[in-house]
Amino acid sequence: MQGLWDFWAAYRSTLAFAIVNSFLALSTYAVLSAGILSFATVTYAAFGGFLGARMVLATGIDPMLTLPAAALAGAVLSYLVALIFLRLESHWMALASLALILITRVIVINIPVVTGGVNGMSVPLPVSLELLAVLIALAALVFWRLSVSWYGIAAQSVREDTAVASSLGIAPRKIQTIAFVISGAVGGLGGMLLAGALQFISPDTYFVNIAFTMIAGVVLGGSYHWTGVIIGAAVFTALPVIAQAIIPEFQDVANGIVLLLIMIFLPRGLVDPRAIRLRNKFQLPVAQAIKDTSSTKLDI
Amino acid sequence: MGTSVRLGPWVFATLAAFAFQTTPALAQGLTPGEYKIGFITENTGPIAQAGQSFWAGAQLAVEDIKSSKYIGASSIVLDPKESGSDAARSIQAMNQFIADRSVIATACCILSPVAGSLKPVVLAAKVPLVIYGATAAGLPQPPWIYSMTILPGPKDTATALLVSDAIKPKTAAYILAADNDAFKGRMAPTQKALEAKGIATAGVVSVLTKDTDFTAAATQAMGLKPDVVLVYATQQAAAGAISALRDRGFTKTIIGNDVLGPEAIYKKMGATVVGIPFPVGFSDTIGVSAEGKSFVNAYKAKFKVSPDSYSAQGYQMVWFVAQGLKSISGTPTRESLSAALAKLEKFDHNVYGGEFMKEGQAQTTGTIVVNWSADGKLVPWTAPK
Amino acid sequence: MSETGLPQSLLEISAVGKNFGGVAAVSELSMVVQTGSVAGLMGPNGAGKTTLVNLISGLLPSDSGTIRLADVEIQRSPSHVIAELGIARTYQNVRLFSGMTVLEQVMAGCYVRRGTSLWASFLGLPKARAARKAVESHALELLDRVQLANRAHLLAETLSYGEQRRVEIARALGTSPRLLLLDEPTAGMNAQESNEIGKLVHSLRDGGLTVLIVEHNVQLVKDFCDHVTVMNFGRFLADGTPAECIAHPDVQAAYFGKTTDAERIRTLR
Amino acid sequence: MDLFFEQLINGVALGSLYALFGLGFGIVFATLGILNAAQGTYASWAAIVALAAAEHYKLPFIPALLTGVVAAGVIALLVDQVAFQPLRRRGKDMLGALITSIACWIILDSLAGTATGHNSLSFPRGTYPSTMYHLGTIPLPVMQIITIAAMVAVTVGLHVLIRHTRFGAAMRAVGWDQTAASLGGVNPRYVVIITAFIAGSTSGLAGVLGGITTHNVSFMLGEGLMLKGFAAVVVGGYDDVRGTALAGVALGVLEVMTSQYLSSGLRDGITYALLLGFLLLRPRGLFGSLTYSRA
Repeated sequence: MQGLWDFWAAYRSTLAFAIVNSFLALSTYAVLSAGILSFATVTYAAFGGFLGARMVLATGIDPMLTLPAAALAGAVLSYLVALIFLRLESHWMALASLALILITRVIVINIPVVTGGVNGMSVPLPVSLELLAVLIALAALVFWRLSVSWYGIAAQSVREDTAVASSLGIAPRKIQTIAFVISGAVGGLGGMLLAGALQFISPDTYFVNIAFTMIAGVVLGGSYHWTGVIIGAAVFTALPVIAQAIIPEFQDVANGIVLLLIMIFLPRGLVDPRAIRLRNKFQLPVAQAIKDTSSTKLDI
Repeated sequence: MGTSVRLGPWVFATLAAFAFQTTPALAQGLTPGEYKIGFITENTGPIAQAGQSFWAGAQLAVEDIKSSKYIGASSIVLDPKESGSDAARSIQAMNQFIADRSVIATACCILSPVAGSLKPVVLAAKVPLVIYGATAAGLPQPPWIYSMTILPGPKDTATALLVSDAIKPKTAAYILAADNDAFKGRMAPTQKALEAKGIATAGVVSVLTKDTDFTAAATQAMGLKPDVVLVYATQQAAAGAISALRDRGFTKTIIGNDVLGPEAIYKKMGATVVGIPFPVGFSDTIGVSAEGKSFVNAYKAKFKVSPDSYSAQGYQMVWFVAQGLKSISGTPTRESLSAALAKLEKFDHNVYGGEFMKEGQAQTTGTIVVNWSADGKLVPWTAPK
Repeated sequence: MSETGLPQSLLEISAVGKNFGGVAAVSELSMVVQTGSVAGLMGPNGAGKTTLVNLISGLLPSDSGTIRLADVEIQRSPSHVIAELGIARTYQNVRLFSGMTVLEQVMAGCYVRRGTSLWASFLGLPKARAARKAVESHALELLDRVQLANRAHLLAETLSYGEQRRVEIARALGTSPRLLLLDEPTAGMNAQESNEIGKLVHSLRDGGLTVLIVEHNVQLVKDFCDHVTVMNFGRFLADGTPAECIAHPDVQAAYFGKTTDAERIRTLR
Repeated sequence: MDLFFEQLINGVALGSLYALFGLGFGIVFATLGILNAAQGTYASWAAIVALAAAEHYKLPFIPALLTGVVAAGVIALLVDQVAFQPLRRRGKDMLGALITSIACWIILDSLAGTATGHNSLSFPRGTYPSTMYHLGTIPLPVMQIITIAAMVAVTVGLHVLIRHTRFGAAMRAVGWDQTAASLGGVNPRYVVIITAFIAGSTSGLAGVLGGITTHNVSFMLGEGLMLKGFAAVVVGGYDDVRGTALAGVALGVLEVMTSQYLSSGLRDGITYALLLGFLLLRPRGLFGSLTYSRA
C-alpha cells in the first residue's frame, strides 16, 4: 500500500494540472465545436486568473467565490470579443486571437496595480484535488447537456457547413456568440484554477505556450467530442512527466515527436464519433438487414 | 553440524546483548546512510547555461563531502528533476520529492516567480528547501526555507561607488531590463547612491529580456551623452547591449554586473567585454581562500572549465545541508534537519571566505570588483590612467 | 386573392439582378410563383438558375430588384431569416452535414420549429423533453415520406446518392416551409427514381406546399410542373405551360442552337 | 537631429530582418495555406549552421552565410515532407498542419537548444565584415547595409519570381487550389517542394543576418523574429511580397521610434495593436488582394 500511496502523492499535482488543462482545452473546444479556431482562451484565462486573485487579495472575500466571478468575467470578456471578432473569416479569426494573446501579455505587464506587473503576484486560492474533480465533473455534465440539446445540433450544423445551417434557419452568428460565451466562462474559470494550482502567476503564465498546449490537447484527444478533449488535455499534460522519467535530456523532443505521430496517424484524434458510428453501420443486426432489403418497394 | 543447533539460542542471546551494548556508543553521531536531496535542475530553457553551473557545483560538493568524510560514513546523494525554469513543472517535481520518503531536503530555483510558486507548497509539506539562485527579497523563511544566493544588490552599489570615485563622471546613463523585477530592484539603490554623490542621471534606457537587437537602445543611451553607462539586465540582454555600445563606438566606461562572470561570456563577447568592471561574489583567481583554491582545482579537473559564482553557490548549498546533517544525532528527519539548519550561523566550509547566515539568507562580506583581461582572465579592476 | 384566402402569388421576383465582377449572372429578371403550384425553372447550363435560387434563399445578396414572399420583401434579409419566413431549399450538389446520422440531419432541419428555447432544452425541462419527442416523431414521419425511415440511425454520408438527395429534401421539409426550392433534384437519377421524386413533389403540393424546381429533366418538368419559366444568359426567355415552353422557338434555339447555325456547320464540312 | 536619422537607419535595418523573415513566412501561408509555427526555428538553425561553418570550417563570410541559408531551406523541405505532406493528401486542413508545425517547432527548438549548449553564442570578430562607414556624422555599420540590401534584393527577386515567371504562376495556382492546379498540368508536389525550400532559405537568411547583427545565435533568435515577421505578413497582406517587405520595415522603424520617444514598455504593445487593428479592419492587409469565394 505504501508504494501506491507514494505514487499517488507524487503524481497528484500532475493530475491537478491535467484537470486544469482540461478546462482550458474545453474552452477552446467550445468555440471549435461551432466552427471557430480561436486562441482567445488564453486571454479569458488571464483575465479570470488575475481578476480573481486580485479580488481575494484586495477584498479578502472567501476564495471560493472567485470561481464563479472568474467564470463570469471570462464570459463577459468573450462576449465583447465575439462582437468584434465574429465578422472575421475563419483563418483571420485564428490570427486575430493570436494577436490578442500577445497584446494581453503587454497589458498584464503594464498594469501592476491589478496584476502585480512584471513581478507577478501570489494567489491565496487553495485548489484541492477534490475541488478540481467536482468542477471537472460539473463541466463534463454541462458539455454533455450541450451536446445532446438543440444547441448541440445547431452548433454541429454551423461547424460542418455554415451556409446550409443558415438556410435551415439556424442563425450562425447567434450560435457562435453562445459558443464564445461558454468558451469565455470555462476559460475564465480555467485561468483561475491554473492560478490556484500555481499559487503564483506572472505575465508569462498566460502566454503562447499554453495556447499551443490547449490546441494540441484538443486536436490530440479529438475535436469532435467533449470526452476526447478532456482525454487529450490529460495525455498532453502527462507526456512531459512520462518523457522525463524515460529520457530526461530529450524530453521536449519526445513530446514533439509523439504529437507529430498522433497528428499524422490519428488526424481526427483519439475519440472520433464519426469513426465509431461508421463501425456501428456494419454491425446492423441480421434481422434488421434482411427487413431493409425486402421492404424497398415504394408505396406512395 | 548438530552442535550449532543446540548452541543456536544461547549464542544468539549473547550476540544480541553484545550488539545492543555497542549501538549506544555510536548513538551520539549521525546514523550512517545515504541522505537524498531533491534537486530541481534548470538545465534546459532560457537560463539553462546558469542552471548547468549550479548543478555542476552541487555535484562536486557531494563528491568532496564523501571524500573528506565530513559527515562520517554517510554521504549525500542528489536526485535531479528537470523543470526548464517553468513554474508548473517545478511544482510537479517538488510534489514528487515531497512524496518520496527518502528525500530529506530539497533545492531549487533561479527565477523568483518559480520560487514564489514553490514556497506555499514547501511550507505546507514541511520539507526544508534551500534556494540556490533566486535573488528576490523575502524568499527565505526559516525553519523551512533558506537561500544560499549571494545577493547581488549591495555588491552592485559598492562597485558603482568604487568605479565612480576613480573616474569622477558627471552624468550616468542606465540600461535596464524593464521586464525583470530583480534588476529593477537592484538599480534603484545604486542610482540613489550615485545621485547622492552628485552624479546626475542622464536617463534610463529600457530594454526587454526577450529582445534580440540592442542597436537602437545603444544609440539611445549614447544620445544621452553620459560619462558612464551602467547595465542592469539579464545575461543575454546585458551582453547584447554592451556589444552594441562598443560596436557603435562608445569608448567611455561601462559598469556591468555579476551576469558577466561566467567564462562563456568572454568566449561570446571577446574584446567588447574586456576592461568592463563588475562585482563578483566568487572569483576563481582573485582573493581566493585555501578552500576556494581546492574547490577551483577540483572543479576544473571534473568539468574542464573554471567555476563561476553560480557553481560556487551550488557547491555551498550542498555543504550547508551537510553541515546541518552533521549536527544531528541519530537518523535525521525533515523536521530535525530544518531545526538544525535554523541554528547555523557560521559555515565550517566556505569557498567565498567570510560568509555567514542571517535569518535564512546567506551574506558575504566585501566586494571583489574584477574585469576580463585581454587574454581571458579575471583580473582586479584598476582605474584607467 | 384566391378563395383559400392565401395571396394569389406566393413569390414575386421583379427586375432582380446579380453580377460577379463583369459577368451578369442574373439581370432584370421577373417571375411569379403561384401559391400551391409546382413551378419549373429551366434553361441551359450557366443560364443563372442556381444563382437565382441562391438569391431567393438569401445565400447571396442580390444587386438590384426586389423579391417578395407573400408581400414581405426579403431580398436584403439574411438566409436564416428567410428560412424562418418559410423558404427551404436543397442544393445542386448534395450538401449534407458530415458525421451526422440521417435522423440528425432532419432534426437540424427541424431546429427552427423546435418549439422550446435553447435554455430549456439544455436544462432538459419536462416541457422541452416532450417537445423534443414530438419533433423526433415528426422527423421520422418526414423520413417515412421519403422512404428512409429504416436508414434513420445510419451516417448520412454512407447512403447512396439517390437516398442522400431524399434526405436533403426531408431535412428541408423539417423547417415546415411554405415554399420549397429544389435545385436539380433528379440530377444523376434514372427515370424510375426521377418519377418517384415527381410523385413526392405532387404529394407535397397536395399537402399545401408551393414548390419551385430548377430542372433540366424535360420529362420531369412536362409530367409534374404546372407552370414553367425559362431563362437564358441570366435573362427571362419565356414562360407558360410546360408544353408551350418546350415548343417555343427561342427555347429550342437556346437549348439546341439556331437552325441557321446548324446549316452553317453543314456548309463548312 | 542626427539621433533621429541614426535611429531611422537602425529601424530600417531591424525592419529589414522582420521583412526578410516575413517573406518566408508569407510564401508558406499564401502558397501552401499553412500557418507555420516552425518557421522561427529555420532562422535559428540557419544561424547555428552558419556559425559552425564560420568557426569550425573557417569558411569566409559569404560561403558561411550561404551554408546557413541552404541548411534552412533543407530543414524547411524536411519539415514540409514529414509534417505537412501526409496531411496534404487528406485535403487542405489548416488546423492539422498548424498542430504538426507546432510539433516540429518543439522538436527543432529543443534540438537548437542542445546544439548551442543552451547559451547564446555569437560570431567571432573576424568572420563577418565589421567596417564602420560614416554618413556625415552618423555611424553606419556595414552589416546594416548588407541586411537592407539583402532584403531589397530578395523582395525584388521574389516579386519577379511570383508575378512574372511560369513557376510563379504555378505557385499561385497551387495556392488557390491544388487539385485544380494539378489538373492544369502543374506538378503540385514539385511546386510545393521548391516553395518550401525558398521560404525556408529566405527566413534562414534573416536568421543568419540577425544572428550576426544581434550577437545572439540561439533558439531565442527564431522566436523573436517569428512574432514580428508574423505581424509584418498580416499588416502587409500575405499574398504580396512588396506589402510584407514594406510592412516589415515600417514595423522596425515604428518599434525603434517608440522606444526612443515613448517607452519601450509600450513598444511591443503598439506593434501587436497595429496587427490586431489590421486584422479587424483590413484583414487582407495594405497590399493584399480581395479574394472572391463563390457561395
